Amino acid sequence: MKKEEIKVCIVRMEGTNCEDETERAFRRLNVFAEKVHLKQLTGDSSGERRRKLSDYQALIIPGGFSAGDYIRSGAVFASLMQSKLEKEVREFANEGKIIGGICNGFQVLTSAGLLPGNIEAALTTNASSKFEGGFNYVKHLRKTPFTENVEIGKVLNFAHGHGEGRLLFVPGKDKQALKELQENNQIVFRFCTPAGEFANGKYPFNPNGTTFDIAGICNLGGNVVGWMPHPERVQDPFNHYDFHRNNRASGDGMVIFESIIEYLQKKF
Amino acid sequence: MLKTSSRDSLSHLYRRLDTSFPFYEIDVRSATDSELIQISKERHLSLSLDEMKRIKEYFSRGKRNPTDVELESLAQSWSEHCSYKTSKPVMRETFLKVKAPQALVAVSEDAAVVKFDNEHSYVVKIESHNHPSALDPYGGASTGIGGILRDIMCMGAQPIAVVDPLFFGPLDLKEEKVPDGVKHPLYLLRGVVKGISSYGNSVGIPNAGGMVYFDDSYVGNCLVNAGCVGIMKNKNLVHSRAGNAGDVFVLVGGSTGRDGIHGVTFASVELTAESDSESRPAVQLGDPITKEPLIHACLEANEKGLLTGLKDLGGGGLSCVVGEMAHAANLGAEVDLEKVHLREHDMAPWEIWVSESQERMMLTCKPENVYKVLEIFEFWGLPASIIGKAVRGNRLSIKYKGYKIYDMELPFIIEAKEYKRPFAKIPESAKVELNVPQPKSLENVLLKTLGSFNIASKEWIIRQYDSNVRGNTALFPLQGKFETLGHGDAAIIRPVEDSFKGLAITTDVNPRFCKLDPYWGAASSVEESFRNIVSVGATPHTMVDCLNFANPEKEENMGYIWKCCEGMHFAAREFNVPFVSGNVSLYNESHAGPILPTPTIMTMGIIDDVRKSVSADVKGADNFLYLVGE
Amino acid sequence: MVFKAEVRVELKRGILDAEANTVQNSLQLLGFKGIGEVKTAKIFVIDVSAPTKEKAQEEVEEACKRLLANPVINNYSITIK
Amino acid sequence: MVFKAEVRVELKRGILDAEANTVQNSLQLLGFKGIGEVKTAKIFVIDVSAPTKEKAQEEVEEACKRLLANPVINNYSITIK
Ligand SMILES: Nc1ncnc2c1ncn2[C@@H]1O[C@H](COP(=O)(O)OP(=O)(O)O)[C@@H](O)[C@H]1O
Repeated sequence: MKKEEIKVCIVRMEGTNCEDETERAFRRLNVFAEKVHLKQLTGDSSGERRRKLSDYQALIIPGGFSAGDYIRSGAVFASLMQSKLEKEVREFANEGKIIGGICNGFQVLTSAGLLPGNIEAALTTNASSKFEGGFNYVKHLRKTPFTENVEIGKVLNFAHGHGEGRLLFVPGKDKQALKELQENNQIVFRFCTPAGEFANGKYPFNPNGTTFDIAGICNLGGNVVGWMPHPERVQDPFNHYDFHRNNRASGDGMVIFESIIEYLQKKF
Repeated sequence: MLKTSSRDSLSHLYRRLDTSFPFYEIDVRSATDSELIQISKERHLSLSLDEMKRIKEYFSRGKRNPTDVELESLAQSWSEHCSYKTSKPVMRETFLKVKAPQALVAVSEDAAVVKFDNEHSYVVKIESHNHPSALDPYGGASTGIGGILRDIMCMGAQPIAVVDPLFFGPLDLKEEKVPDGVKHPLYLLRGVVKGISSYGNSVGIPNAGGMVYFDDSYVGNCLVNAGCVGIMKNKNLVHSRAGNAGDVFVLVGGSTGRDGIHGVTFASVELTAESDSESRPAVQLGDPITKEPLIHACLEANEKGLLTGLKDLGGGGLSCVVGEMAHAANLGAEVDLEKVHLREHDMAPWEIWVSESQERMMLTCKPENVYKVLEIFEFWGLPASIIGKAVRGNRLSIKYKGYKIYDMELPFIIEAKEYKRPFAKIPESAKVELNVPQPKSLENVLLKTLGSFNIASKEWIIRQYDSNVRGNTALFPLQGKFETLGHGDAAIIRPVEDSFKGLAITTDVNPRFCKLDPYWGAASSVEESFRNIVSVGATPHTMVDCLNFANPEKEENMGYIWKCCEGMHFAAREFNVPFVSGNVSLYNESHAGPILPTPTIMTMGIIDDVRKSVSADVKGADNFLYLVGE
Repeated sequence: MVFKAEVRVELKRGILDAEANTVQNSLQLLGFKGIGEVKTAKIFVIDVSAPTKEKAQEEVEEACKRLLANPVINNYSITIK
Repeated sequence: MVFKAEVRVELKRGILDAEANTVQNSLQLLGFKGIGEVKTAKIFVIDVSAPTKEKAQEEVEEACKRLLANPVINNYSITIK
């Protein structure tokens, strides 16, 4: 499809707060991305505001604190989405359209059981029990529609800010779960040092204590992807903490959005 | 709220009216002076005898007695916090003399509006939330952030950064040394940081800096200041006043409950050992998940040109906002208090009128636009109630369940008397001869210095704040190599997309200097903030200030206020950088003593191209180091 | 009839309770010598109108499954009064 | 001896319980018709070594005052097992 035909849906609800910069990333690439409240998709809003999920090719759940992250991060969003939009979301994914979750969006997709999809997993309170904000490095391990244009093994510098980013599996079955995830090649990003060595759980390289330094994963099909770091916060070189010492042509985050667009153009 | 014991002693002055709800008339006309004082004390009105007598006079002229709603409302409007009765004359004669031609709105509304580029302005304000934070650090600090965000929003601006200058007792204070009724500095600081981070991060406004300062004088009375900057298109400027007669008042956002009652009168008295239990209602918790959509909804309604006025509900709640919005427009108002959406249903009318529940805004619009406005709030899942309208004249009248419970002239309510308080002369300069012997091991001195609370890294705090959300952070507060990040001098935000122009933000004050020499201490606080701004490659543009001082009724404290303000004036005038807004917090002392004079300065700088900024870290071996200045 | 349901949500054994650890460390730092292991739990007290106690239990059970507890990390229990 | 103390911390009446409101709204949105008012509470289960039950109670009482609860906004209760 042509670039002008692409429609990206950025879904939000009360407490989502990264939708503006996420939308801006698409706008810079001249692609139509619309910020849509969950209730505009579920039919719980009036005529003019109503939207249909099937009109879009990409669904992005941005970062923030949906519903205050009360109960658990992403729980309310996930539960509402599952109960009111399950069929539409399932069809969306089955058609090979793409779903991405950034930070809180990753928490939503995991809480909804869409990620990893084949294994039970949860994102829980950081090992420090505190909100962790700052910059991190991740190593790219698997190509997905969101990372098409990133070479395998490439190290990217992203920002992060979250209180619940530690990926866990059901206690007792965790070794098996991790093995499966690796065998199915579902780990997209792992936290690493600036030089590209895996963090090995070491703070601040692994900021939240997540299992096996996992920062992002995908489903078996690779078209549903979630990750904790925020690419949309590093769109320009000057967004990086180290831009005075490191010359970049563009912010490390843009490659994610470029990948999405290229993928959709090829696929549909 | 009356305690039974006190009601007995004054019972002859309270007349319960024959209504289905609690409603009293207070017989000030026949009250003696000592009874007037007692009324003020027992109802926590914090009104002086002079003020009580003014009330007595006003109602004697009208040949009736005030209702509890009216009396409570006057206490709110005349509180130091809402009226600046002590500090206004001082500020006017000192630093406010430096005019601000770059500002569209300065020192008159909720926040200052300053030209940024041809189409945009930045909006800035700083406030204190000291007393509530001392009682409940988490709730106090988070509602402090909530309040400052509302001040920015209500001009029509999108908040883009917050800052949080904090002042606490030493973290290693021995438990035995913590005075009664006071919490340990470590408990307070942790709670405050958690409150600020959980609120600011949830709403999604980056934290651009602040400061943490430790001194024994803050043990009994910590200081929590919060500043915020926003950005808006000039054409979206909306004022904190009603539009025209006939315009409708719509109360939007959170519901009204009993929390925060008497917050402002409480902010105007010293903390005592009993404050903890006595002042219970003054504490509120914030709700960032109402605030986040509230920002969207208010800005959307304003963007669509539907609003004629917008103001936040802060200190004094409804009692301050309705009167001020009408009075600023030279109008009166009629209110139907029953229409206010409540959280607790058995509230007395006076409680509804002065409650300081969080996350509420008041807007006015033309009657024909009301439904468009209500639709927007409904979409964002926020309650909105039409509670009254602006009318010609200068009276504010309120009815509740069919009864008229309030009817006064706005000029009387709002124009609080100013005080020229006596002040003591502070010795010109308390120059101390320092005689420090050369230490044997400089290494030990260095380690000790680096380990002191005021010098040590604040990274553990900074990392709990989100500094990158909104994707416009152009100079991160932590700078250097990844493994050894340290604090920079100021952060930079790039507020307008498609432009490289940036806003540098910093806060500063050196309270110990201000104690030793208030004039030069305050002047040097301004100058230090300028050095911070210049260090990142920006030019100082405007300042806002938060004057945190002890009880102004003591002459020495008043002397410090004067001297600090004069020092600020000197620096502002010589650099020609104006103060455009600010806030005053007095009575910062406890039975453990007064705080150090703390005039917090928040400075905004402009940098034409954020890509040309400078970070603090040395970039490589063999770089030259230069020491410049005197 | 209106029943009061009390839902208690805890972390499963084997899952790091980061908050509890922070509380434990802080108490020990504050000089509480006798404090050992700490665990946390979350309570939701919910008014449920239902024809019978069993129906109320079912309704809350369902609420736990769909929102209040995450089976991967949580155990929960319900008491109806 | 090691006692198990259970501390329950709640918000005082009149203090906004934003989490409880969110739970209530969400459950209603999810179609749970019978759900009425919701309140939340926090539980700390603490191992305390102390010579007697009374001493354990005192120690935990003190911990509540200094860290776990804030009398300005919270009520708390302690059960020792
Ligand atoms: N220390 C100060 N320096 C400069 N301006 C001040 C100072 N204190 C108060 N002001 C100005 O007085 C006006 C009223 O302030 P304030 O009552 O704090 O606003 P609100 O309570 O509505 O937030 C504002 O314009 C504020 O900027």
